[in-house]
Amino acid sequence: MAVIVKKVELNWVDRTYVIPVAMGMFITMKHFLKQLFTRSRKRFTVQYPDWKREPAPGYRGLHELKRFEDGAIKCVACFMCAEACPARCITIEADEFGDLNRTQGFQEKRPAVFKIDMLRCIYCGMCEEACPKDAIWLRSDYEQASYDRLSMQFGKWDLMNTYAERDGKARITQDPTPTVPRPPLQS
Amino acid sequence: MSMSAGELSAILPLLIPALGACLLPLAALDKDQETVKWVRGAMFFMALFCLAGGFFYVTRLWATGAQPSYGALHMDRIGQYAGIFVMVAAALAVLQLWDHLHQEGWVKGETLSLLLFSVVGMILFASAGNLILLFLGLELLSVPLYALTATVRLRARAFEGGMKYFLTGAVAASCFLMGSVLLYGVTSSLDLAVIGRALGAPRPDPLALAGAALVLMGFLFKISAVPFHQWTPDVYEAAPHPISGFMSVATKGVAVLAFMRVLGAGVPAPGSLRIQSALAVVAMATLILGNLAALAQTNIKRMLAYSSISHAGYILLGLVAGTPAAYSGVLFYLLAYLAMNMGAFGILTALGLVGDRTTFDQVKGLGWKRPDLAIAVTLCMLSLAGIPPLAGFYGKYMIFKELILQGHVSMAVVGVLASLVSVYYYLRLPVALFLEKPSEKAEREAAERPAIKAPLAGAALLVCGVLVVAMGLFPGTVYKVFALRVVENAFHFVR
Amino acid sequence: MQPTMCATASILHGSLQGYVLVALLLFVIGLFIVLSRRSVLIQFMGVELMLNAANVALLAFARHWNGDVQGTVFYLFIIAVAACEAAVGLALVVGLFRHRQTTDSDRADALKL
Amino acid sequence: MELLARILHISPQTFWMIAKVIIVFAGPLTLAAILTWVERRGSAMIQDRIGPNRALLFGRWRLLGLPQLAADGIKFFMKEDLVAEEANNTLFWLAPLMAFVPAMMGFAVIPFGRDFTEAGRTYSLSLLDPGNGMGMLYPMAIGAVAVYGILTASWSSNNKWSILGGMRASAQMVSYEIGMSLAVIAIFMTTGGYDPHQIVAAQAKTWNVFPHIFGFLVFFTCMFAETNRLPFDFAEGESEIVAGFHTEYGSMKFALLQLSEYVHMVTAAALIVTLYFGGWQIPGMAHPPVLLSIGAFVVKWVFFCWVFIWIRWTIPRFRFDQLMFLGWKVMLPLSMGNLLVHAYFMHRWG
Amino acid sequence: MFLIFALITLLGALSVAFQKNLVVAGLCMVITFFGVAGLYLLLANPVAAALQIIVYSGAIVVLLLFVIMLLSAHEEEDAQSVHSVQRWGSVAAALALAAGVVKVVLSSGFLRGAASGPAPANMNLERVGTALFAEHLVAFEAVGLLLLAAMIGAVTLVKKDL
Amino acid sequence: MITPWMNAHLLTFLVFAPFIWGVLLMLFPERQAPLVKLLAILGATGILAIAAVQLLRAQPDVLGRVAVERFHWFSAVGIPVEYHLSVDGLNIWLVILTVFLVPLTMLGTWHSLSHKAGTALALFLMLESGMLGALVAQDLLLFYLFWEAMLLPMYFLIGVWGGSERRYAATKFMLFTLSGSLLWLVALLYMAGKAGSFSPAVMAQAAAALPGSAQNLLFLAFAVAFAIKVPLFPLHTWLPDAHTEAPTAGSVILAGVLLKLGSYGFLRFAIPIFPDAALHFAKPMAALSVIAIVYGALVAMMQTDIKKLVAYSSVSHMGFVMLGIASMTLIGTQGAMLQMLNHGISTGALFLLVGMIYDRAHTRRIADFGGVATKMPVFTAFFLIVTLSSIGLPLTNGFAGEFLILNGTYLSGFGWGRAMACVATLGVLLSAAYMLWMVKRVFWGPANPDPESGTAHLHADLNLREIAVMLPLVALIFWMGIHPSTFLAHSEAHVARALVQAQAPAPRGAAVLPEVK
Repeated sequence: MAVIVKKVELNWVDRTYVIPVAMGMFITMKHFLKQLFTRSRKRFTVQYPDWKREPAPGYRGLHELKRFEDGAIKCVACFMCAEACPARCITIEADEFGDLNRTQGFQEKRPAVFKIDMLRCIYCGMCEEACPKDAIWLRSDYEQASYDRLSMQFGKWDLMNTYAERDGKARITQDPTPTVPRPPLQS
Repeated sequence: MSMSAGELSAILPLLIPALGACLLPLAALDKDQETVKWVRGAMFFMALFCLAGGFFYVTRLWATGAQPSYGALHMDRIGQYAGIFVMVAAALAVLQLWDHLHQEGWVKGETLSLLLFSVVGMILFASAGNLILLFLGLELLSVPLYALTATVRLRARAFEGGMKYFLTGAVAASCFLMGSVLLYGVTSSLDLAVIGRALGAPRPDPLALAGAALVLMGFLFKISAVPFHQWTPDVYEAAPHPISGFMSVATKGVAVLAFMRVLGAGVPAPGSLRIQSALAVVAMATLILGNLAALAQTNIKRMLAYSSISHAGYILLGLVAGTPAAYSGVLFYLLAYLAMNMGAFGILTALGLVGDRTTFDQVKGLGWKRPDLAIAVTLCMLSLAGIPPLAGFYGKYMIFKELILQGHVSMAVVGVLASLVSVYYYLRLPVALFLEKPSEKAEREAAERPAIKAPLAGAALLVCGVLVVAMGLFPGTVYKVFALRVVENAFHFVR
Repeated sequence: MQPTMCATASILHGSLQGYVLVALLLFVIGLFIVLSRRSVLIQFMGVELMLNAANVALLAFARHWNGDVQGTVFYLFIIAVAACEAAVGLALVVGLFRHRQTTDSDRADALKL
Repeated sequence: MELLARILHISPQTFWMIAKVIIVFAGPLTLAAILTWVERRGSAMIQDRIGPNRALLFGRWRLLGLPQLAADGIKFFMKEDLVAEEANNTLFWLAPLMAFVPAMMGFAVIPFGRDFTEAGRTYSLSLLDPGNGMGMLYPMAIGAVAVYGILTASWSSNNKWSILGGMRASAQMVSYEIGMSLAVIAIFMTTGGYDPHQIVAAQAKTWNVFPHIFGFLVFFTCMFAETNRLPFDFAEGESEIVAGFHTEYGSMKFALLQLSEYVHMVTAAALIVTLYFGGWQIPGMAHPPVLLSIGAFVVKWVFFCWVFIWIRWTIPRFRFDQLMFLGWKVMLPLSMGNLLVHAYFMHRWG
Repeated sequence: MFLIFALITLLGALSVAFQKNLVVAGLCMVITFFGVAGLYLLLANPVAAALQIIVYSGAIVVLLLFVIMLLSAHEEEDAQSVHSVQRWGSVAAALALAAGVVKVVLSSGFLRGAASGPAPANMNLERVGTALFAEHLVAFEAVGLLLLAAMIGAVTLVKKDL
Repeated sequence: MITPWMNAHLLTFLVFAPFIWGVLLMLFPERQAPLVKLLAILGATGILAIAAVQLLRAQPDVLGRVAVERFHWFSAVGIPVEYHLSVDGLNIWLVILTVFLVPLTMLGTWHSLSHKAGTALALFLMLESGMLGALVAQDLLLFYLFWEAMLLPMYFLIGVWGGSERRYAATKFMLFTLSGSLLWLVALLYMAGKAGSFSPAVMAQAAAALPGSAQNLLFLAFAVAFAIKVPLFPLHTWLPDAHTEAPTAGSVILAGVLLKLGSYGFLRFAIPIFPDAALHFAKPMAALSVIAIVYGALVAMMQTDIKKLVAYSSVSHMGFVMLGIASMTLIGTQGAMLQMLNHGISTGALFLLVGMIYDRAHTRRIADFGGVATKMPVFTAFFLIVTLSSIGLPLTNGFAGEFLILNGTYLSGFGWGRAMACVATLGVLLSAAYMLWMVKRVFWGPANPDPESGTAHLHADLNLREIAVMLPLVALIFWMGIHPSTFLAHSEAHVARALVQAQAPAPRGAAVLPEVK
């Protein structure tokens, strides 16, 4: 969908810049004066910590690592997200659990470590796009700030638990034994 | 604030080329100058027209004998002589440039403009009566030349030569400036005459001597005398041929004229005696080194550059002799030098030697193809070598004779031996032109290249040849009409 | 001994001698830069220093001659000339660099005997 | 004055000098600091926002967001001082100073009030007394040097964007200085002198802005270029070159760089007022009281500071070629024309 | 004061001479120019001092630094061959010259006899301007031509599509 | 209308007509070479006719001059330079010799100039101009100008139309000659400064006032320049190269006229201006001449190339000329005058003959020939006559000149004069040896059997044109041998005058002035 940009031809009055600038200044002054005599509560500004806006549905906030109903992580440590990440902020260490193969369908791996460096992350959503298991989602949480760098390193449990409360799930701190059969891999 | 007629007439010879120099870039703004021939033609015509205007104006001044001045600008005989000299050289250079630039494929009006600026600077330099104007003239003549050296940007060596010229030239200009400041400091005046008188004092201050030495350095650089000559071959090689010719002729000539004015301003006295002996040493070194180095060259332009260094030596010898007669001899020499050196450089363009292909190998056997040009350049070369009865001989004759009369026989002997050496390398060009067969490679290349047409450069070269012969046949007239009048009218110390 | 001491003292206190000495030393340093450095740009700076040295001497002399205004006028012209030289010189440096990718004057050696 | 001096056991001149130094340094600096707040608040209002209002004084008073100033200051002091590994350390440290000091120095010649005489002594209200021979050349010289702060900062960061910013800044400064100087020279010409005091005194009847309207336009525009303010902030044009010359800067060094820009702005405003708007003159009052004259100056001065901010939030940044076009092909001819026209009229009637 | 400014000037110049880095050398030039401007102030010539800063520091060195940055030639290139002869030769020559300069200055009777007369009034623009346009009009015009020539020259040399 | 003008400006016409004619000839295109040759010969013959008729018919004035032109030319740097030409007894025969040799040479070398004949002939005519100018110039600067102007055409004649080593030979010729003349120029200018004039007479007065050592130095500067041209013994090395490499015409003119200018310079300028110094140096000069005679002859004997042999014989013969001059006696000097003409005729003829055989055989090596007489009897006859003249057989011109010279040397004032005369006589013997030996090897005996040899290529004897060239030369050889006083009569007074100046301080020499008639 190409946008056709029309080249603006300036006439000589415009090219002196003086009158257009004066007009522009007049406009800005109008805004200024209007704001000057408007009470701050009536302005458009959302006064953030006090008021918060619900992000739009497509908003890409903090990641969540999805889990199955039995609480086991959906991620299969395929490294696709890590590869896709332009900021190289995802660190994964895979963990094999072959003996549970039958209950797990064909899944053989899960992340032992899944770490996102939130100082690096640019919230582009590429990991979400890349994930074959829909295991990683970018959701609405945008308030991540901390006083040190270390606490911006989000680990596997942080990522799984961030939205737990909001979604009504339990916080977990270790991989549960899978009980529910997994859907087979699409070829 | 209006100008009197005299003041106007003093400044007009500068004004006409200056006007042309300012207007030419406007003509050059036309983007079609590469493609449309008449635009180019108009630019060149304009440059020639300005030069001709200036020339006729100055010659009229010369004929009437008026010597107007405007402030510190003295359009006296020296200035007028410089005007005639420079404008003729520039006109010849413009004619050659037309062909040369077309051969190089780099026809730009700015080149002409810079040339005209340089012309203005040169006349200013030679007619300056105080240190400020002298310095400004020096800069106004050199700054465009720095740019002109590198003007054909397609050539790889152009910028290198320009850079070298610039650095050395700027250092020399700084030295000149420092010297003039010291002179100003000691005498509290910028006027050359006052300074000259002060320097003539029986025991000049060491500071004044240092200043004089520094100023001398500046001049010697422009004359390209020996310790300050290293730039010459490189720059001449890098510059477009006509510009090299113009530089070698006009810069040197004007520097000599200005130097004569400075020397002439001071009555010869102990101070100037030291300058004379310093000059003598420099002249000797210049002669010897210039000639010997020229022997070793394989490139015509470099050979001509060293030859121009050696000619600086002859001219300096004339200044060493230091009498009015010697000065007039130098002035004659300059005229001869103008004709013969412009001709010598002209052959390069006339034969269409583009870029760096200016070695002797490139011209082998070409003489039989263009005998008229070759004969003209042979005459110029023989004249450069000082073989009678061509113009160059009389210049040397006058200088040597004054030198001998002043008792500097040994210097004359060295000069004569130097010119003997010079015969060898000057003959190399006629030898290559006539006596040698072109190498097969050169013939093949010549067959591949389109035929070279250089009518204007050829005409300029022929004019030079005719001038060389004419000055050889009527040296007395030329001497009387040009050289002698300067000395009679401009120097007040004629004895 | 005494005159030398005297001279030293007057130089240190900024007599004309002192200014001229500073100017000439500056000049020598500029010359030294041009001679010893290889980068064209630094050599260029050396040239500017030399011009400046001339300026210092010039104004010192002008002051010595009872604030002679000619000196300042000359100074103005010198500044203009320095600007011109800067323009052309730097243009040459840029052009040279385009051709040869260096500003080292030792490497600009295509033109030799 | 005498009295105060006697109390402090110093001569009145020394006292007055000290006082002036304090005033001259404190005044612009304070104003610059306040301007950072004004800029934020003003821009917010122009863009229909509120602007900073979170910092509370003692956790209670909001004061229209003014405590943000203090908070910022404290933050700058507390932040980690990062120096890029490949940066030239010394110059990296020096650069903010080199930017800041000339910015502060420029104000020294501005007369910010009427001269007054007390006990036979004339006290002039500018740091450098009139007749020092530098006059208006002084701020121009200082302005010319200001670019070194930016250049040094940009180069010493050893960052591509920074160097680009520095190059743009240098080209821009050099280009606009010419038009500016020519505009100012026209004023020198009509005034018959170039001392700021003289210039202000000559505006008793008419402010220079009326005869010199084109010169004013040029000078005004050039001031934006010289202060690196929008629409000419090419040294830091963040849409193209990140943050330009101060990309690598943080903490107090960044603060200094930022502050120097504001100080520049303050000085520029003072210059505009002095040159074109009659300085401390009040229309219709031949000899205003000293304090009133100071007041008049301050009012004009603050107004022009505001104009700087106002324009910043009105006009988008130029493109670099437009900048050069404007500088060389509009401003320069305009100021030259201005000069010539004035010269002609002076020749005709003056 | 003289001593301070003189030292600033000379040390600045010396550091230009020995500075490897082109940009730093340029900044040292600025320091030198400030020293020189200070000397001009001491010489009762504030006009010259201001112009020194405006033109040299404000224009020429800025242009120089601009070119240095443009060419990204920040460091002087290493010598191709050992130029110790040239290097030490120039050092020796410079030292000899400096010694000569000192000798000339000390031996100059003119300088020694130069008593510092009554301090003349500050140079100001009026006097300079009068002299400039009355006596030196030709020179002024020549400088105009020179500037134009330099401009045309520079444009000729580097404009891309001339 | 043309006659009065011609009478007034005869010398100018003589000097410049060949030059202008040459320039005009250059304008013809290359393909019209025969026409150009014809025109050149006609022009040169016309000049010969005019010169011979006008000069020999004119009545000499008080100073013995038959034609004079004199006016002020220019005065650069304060010293007037005169345009002063005259023909008197000293140079009349040399002038006629010059104009005589040029058309003959052109005719004789009709076929040998294969390429660019027009240019070559033009240069030839220009050379004639230069030589005539130098011969008739009476102002020293003017003389110097013509002296140098001769160089260039010769340089190009050798350089362009010469043999394989032509560039080397041409450059050597140029540099040798120039090095002498430039130093001479310094001395000349010095003298001019002292005298305030370039007139030899004035200069002589000024020279007399100089101290002896200065005179000696100046004379040396003059003498070296002339001696190089002659060439005197240690300075002769350019000559064999130049002769060998030059085309035939060049060799003829070089030997016939150019060398004479050196000895003429001695007689005309060096000795009259510095008589004392000349006397002072007479003995070393004579010694060098004797060495040249013997050395030239010995070296000639060793040559394998006919032309080189003739060239070295030139050295030997010019040594006789110099010996005659150095003897400082009237009789010796008169002999030298005659010997100059002799050498011009006979060596010129020899070179022409060598050229003729070279055109046929394309070789000049003596070993390549043998038995030429059987194939070319007419040629052999001419060659023999000229050889005998060169050896100095009585009744040929060589005898008269050499006899007078040896006589003069024997009578000369300085010590060792008789010994020198004896040694020089040895030179005559040696010349007979080398010439006859060469003749024997080339002409007599059986024909060279080698089919590649020079003799094998000789198909035709001399044609009419060549005979026409040789006949006048042979006639002259006999005329000069039988009645030399035709030629001596003109010069006697002048030589005497020149020598009286030299002899005046030395009455010892004056005493031995014999009467010739």
